[in-house]
Amino acid sequence: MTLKEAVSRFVKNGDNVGIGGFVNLRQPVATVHEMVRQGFKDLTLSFQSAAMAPELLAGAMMVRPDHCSIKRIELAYWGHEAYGLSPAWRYLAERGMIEFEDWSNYNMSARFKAGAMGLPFIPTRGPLGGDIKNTSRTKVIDCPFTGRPIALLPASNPNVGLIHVQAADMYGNCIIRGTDATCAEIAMASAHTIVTCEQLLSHEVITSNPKDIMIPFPAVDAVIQVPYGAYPGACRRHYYFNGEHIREFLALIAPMVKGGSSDALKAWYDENIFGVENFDDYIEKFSTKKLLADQAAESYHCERLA
Amino acid sequence: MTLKEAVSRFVKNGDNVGIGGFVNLRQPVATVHEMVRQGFKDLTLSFQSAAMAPELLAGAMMVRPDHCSIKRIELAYWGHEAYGLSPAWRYLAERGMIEFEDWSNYNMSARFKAGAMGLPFIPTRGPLGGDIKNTSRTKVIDCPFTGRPIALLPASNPNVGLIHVQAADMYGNCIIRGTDATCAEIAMASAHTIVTCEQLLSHEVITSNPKDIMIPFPAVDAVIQVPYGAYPGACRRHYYFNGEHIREFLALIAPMVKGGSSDALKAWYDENIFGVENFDDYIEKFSTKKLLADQAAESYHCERLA
Amino acid sequence: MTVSTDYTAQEIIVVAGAKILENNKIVFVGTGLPMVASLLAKLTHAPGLIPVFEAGAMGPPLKHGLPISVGDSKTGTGASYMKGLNAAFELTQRGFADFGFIGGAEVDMYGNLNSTMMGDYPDGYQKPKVRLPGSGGASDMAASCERTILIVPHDKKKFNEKLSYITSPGHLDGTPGARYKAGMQGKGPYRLITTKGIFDFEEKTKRMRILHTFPGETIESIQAATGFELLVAPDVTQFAPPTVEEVRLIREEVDPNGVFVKRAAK
Amino acid sequence: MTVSTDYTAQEIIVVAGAKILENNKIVFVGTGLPMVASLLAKLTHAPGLIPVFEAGAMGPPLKHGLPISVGDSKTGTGASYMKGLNAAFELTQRGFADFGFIGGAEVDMYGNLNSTMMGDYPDGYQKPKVRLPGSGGASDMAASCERTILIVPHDKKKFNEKLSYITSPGHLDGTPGARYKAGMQGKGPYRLITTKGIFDFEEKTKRMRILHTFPGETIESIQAATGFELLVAPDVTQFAPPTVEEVRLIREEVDPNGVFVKRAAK
Repeated sequence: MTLKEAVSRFVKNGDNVGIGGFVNLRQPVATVHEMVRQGFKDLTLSFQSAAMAPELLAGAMMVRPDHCSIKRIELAYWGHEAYGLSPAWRYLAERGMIEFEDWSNYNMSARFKAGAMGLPFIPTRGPLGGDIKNTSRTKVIDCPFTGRPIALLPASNPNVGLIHVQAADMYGNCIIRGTDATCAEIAMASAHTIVTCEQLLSHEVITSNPKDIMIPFPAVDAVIQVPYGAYPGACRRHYYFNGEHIREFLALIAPMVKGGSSDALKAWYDENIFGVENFDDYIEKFSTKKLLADQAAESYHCERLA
Repeated sequence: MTLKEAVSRFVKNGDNVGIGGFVNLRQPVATVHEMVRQGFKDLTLSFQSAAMAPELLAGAMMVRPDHCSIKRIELAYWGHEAYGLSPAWRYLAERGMIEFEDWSNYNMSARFKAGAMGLPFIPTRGPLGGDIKNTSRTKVIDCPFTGRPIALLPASNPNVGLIHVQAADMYGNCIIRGTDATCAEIAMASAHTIVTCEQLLSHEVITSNPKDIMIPFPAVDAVIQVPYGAYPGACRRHYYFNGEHIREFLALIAPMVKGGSSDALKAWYDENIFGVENFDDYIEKFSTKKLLADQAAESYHCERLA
Repeated sequence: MTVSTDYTAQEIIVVAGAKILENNKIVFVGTGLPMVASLLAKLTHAPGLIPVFEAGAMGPPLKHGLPISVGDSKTGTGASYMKGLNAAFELTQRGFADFGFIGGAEVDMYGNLNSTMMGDYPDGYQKPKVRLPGSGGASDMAASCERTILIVPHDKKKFNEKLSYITSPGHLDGTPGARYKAGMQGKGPYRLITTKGIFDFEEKTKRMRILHTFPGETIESIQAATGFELLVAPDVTQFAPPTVEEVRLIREEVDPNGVFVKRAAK
Repeated sequence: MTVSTDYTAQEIIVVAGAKILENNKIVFVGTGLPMVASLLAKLTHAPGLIPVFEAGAMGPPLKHGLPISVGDSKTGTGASYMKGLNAAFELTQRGFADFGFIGGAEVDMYGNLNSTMMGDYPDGYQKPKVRLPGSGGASDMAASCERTILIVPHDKKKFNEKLSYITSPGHLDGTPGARYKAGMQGKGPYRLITTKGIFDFEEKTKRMRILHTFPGETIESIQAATGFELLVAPDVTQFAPPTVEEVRLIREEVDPNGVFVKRAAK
């Protein structure tokens, strides 16, 4: 199955879409490009902390609202850490263009975990005390064992989960290097899961150390090898952040927060997404020098022979 | 710290003791031997499925009740699978000598997990429908999100957890090969944790692949290298079950279920536990041929170069 | 295929269990005969069968033979997933297990199983007549697998109107939607295999029903060994005896050491 | 040790943050300046400091330098634990984090923080005046770490009697046992570091209290930049300016690329 076919088959208008990775680490960027190319309507996005994935989806809504629209977001954090705030988040929220439900990183991770466990809810302490419990569907109960307040969070079971991993086999058994983030939980919780991977390898190699498998095949519906599939974000053992590119992209959106023109952003989408056939064509636009430098940076601090 | 010191320091009379491993896999046999040698009073034992560990503790109570006593057991299964039922379990339960609370494997694992997560309870579906919910502290509530019944299980936070692992560093970072069973949860849930390991290695080696670490050091209070520490049970990558020895030990207890004499069992404890200084002396009693055969069996089906 | 003339009661159970399993399905395998049946199925009609063992392993090829324990290292080699008990049961609670394959010491007409205690319940719970090992993972499989396959040796004392203790809930009291109302998931007991035949649970009443008799048994002989009234399927047939090849596989390849299948001839 | 004469406002925050951290303690580190301060602490008085990053890593030696993100691969190399977000937060909820180190866009006198929105709450929640990134893991750290250290740039518009939104609860309304009653764990805000000084929260009232003034600031100048009445500790002292060596460490070793500590001179 190609990524084009997987997106066409598993992402439907109105879906709740679970986004894997963490901030700009292992975000499902290639899949998001394909979604933008094909268009989408009335999506709900669910994630703990995300960056380029929602930014690309929201940017598309800002330039082509007829083609791409987000209805609702359930999230803990949308921003880019060292690379700055998310201008698209500000644009959409401050104009009242989308619904949203604030949670924390642990809240969202625990909600996916409840979904992955087949439970309708999970208790956590996280949202107690502050306003998150007031603006979300949290139910605070008195614990029947201790008598103290505890929060119950509703499970999150997205219609489709989007996950990028280092390696997988054709059945969907996935190996994740570095932090798992909340990817296994999202994959298990979602009705369908699309996995993109840096390496597609034989079942025998993938299962040679079964404990490396973080997502087992029953949780996965489509596996597509897409090298650099999380770029310009980072992917452990493969490439470090291309911060320059992230900053440049954000700089195209930022003026729109204050009412500026969408022309530059529109041109970016036309060139990088609508004007290309697939994600490989987008990666082709980067200089080899830069791609190799980002690989080298990662291999330096990852300290591992290839 | 020696195992003798660790047991003396961290296992107190009246404690709730969490037992790691699963049936006869990676049971904390060496630690249990040391507990029997030192004696214990009024313990509560908590485990999902266990075999030699509770059998050795209970057998000691059957031959020297003045020196060793179990008060209560919270469990899912006590038996030896292919090697048969547990005669000590039948002996103590059928005579009304201990309290117990039946749970399932998932119930107990989830209860440890709740404890490990710092939560007072965890929801599961497991005990619904049957009698486990009636004979345990399970609370069945109507889910506030779906309206359907769901069970809440109280967390288990043992006073001390006993865990045997393949490898650890001096700080207590533990690598587990093969199934983790519920060892990480028990270690995290327990107020104190005693770890025995086949290999005690440098911090640098243990952390060379951080994702191999299943129990992080803050959860561990004592680490002691004890080769064959789960024997005659199995330990992945190291040795397979010594079924013959397990059967022989059970055969010493079995007659007592029907009122037979305790002489043979007492002789076993005198020879193998009370009559030796430490677990190494017990392992010394096995023939090298047998120990090597159990290593060879494991290395054959584990399929890994040493 | 030549029919075996010296198969044992355990061997026909294993063959029946294997045949009920379907290729490429996920089966949560309890310890003992379910492991033997699953391995036989993998070696015959269901090479793509995906076993889950509660200690943590999913989908091992089992090329090193029969595990002695569901936590056996043999279940780990080549597995597609191997965390621990919580992960295996969470996967099941999430609805990924097509079948759960469990045993029990006592069964009632609705496929509820007891593996906890024999004696006076609830008063004698803390001092049972016979203390059994306990649920293990059976009650979890019973509550969450899509369908369960039960194995209970046929014996009038074990097939009772009322169980001493319901460890693993089946169809509960048989009323419509009883499992759903109790908060459980899945369709409940699908087949029961005993030493005398194969049973299903009648659609409407959820009562145990004879589907196939084993060689040498009749509807009457089976009813006589059962402590409650059995239903009888409209088209009860005799289950074909194991073939020589099936028995050879069990004795020589699946369980050559007689770990779970005893060697005594029938 | 020679005192620096060209340190920036961010650099004194980083030095102050580092000094509050204690050796061999576990600190749950939020993104940004807390990461810089933690790395500086590790390079100076607290080599045994154990950072936890919410994406999953605990206890990395950080010998490849400052992470750009709490999910950065640099946090993983040599770590003592690395699962994912749930594991990191569960460890914290279990009570293993001695310190939580978090920032916010707005703070009140009880150390409650807002990093969600500026505007009219609750009516304008769905259409805020300024939409901030959201809690991230800050509210979880606030609810479960033993003590929290807060960083907020000092600005009258950010030090308010009433927050637009309480993202990360501190001492709530300051009443005795308020945190415990709400179901939280830990002692709550321990120190607040701003661009003007260091504050604690007075034992009884849990109200923000000046502890140290930064060079160039006075109790009066700080009060003037604060939207509520500050308490003043009996023994307020001036916080020593960063040394030349501390500033060199920040600029050359901790954050040589100015990822979080901007290069503009004060």
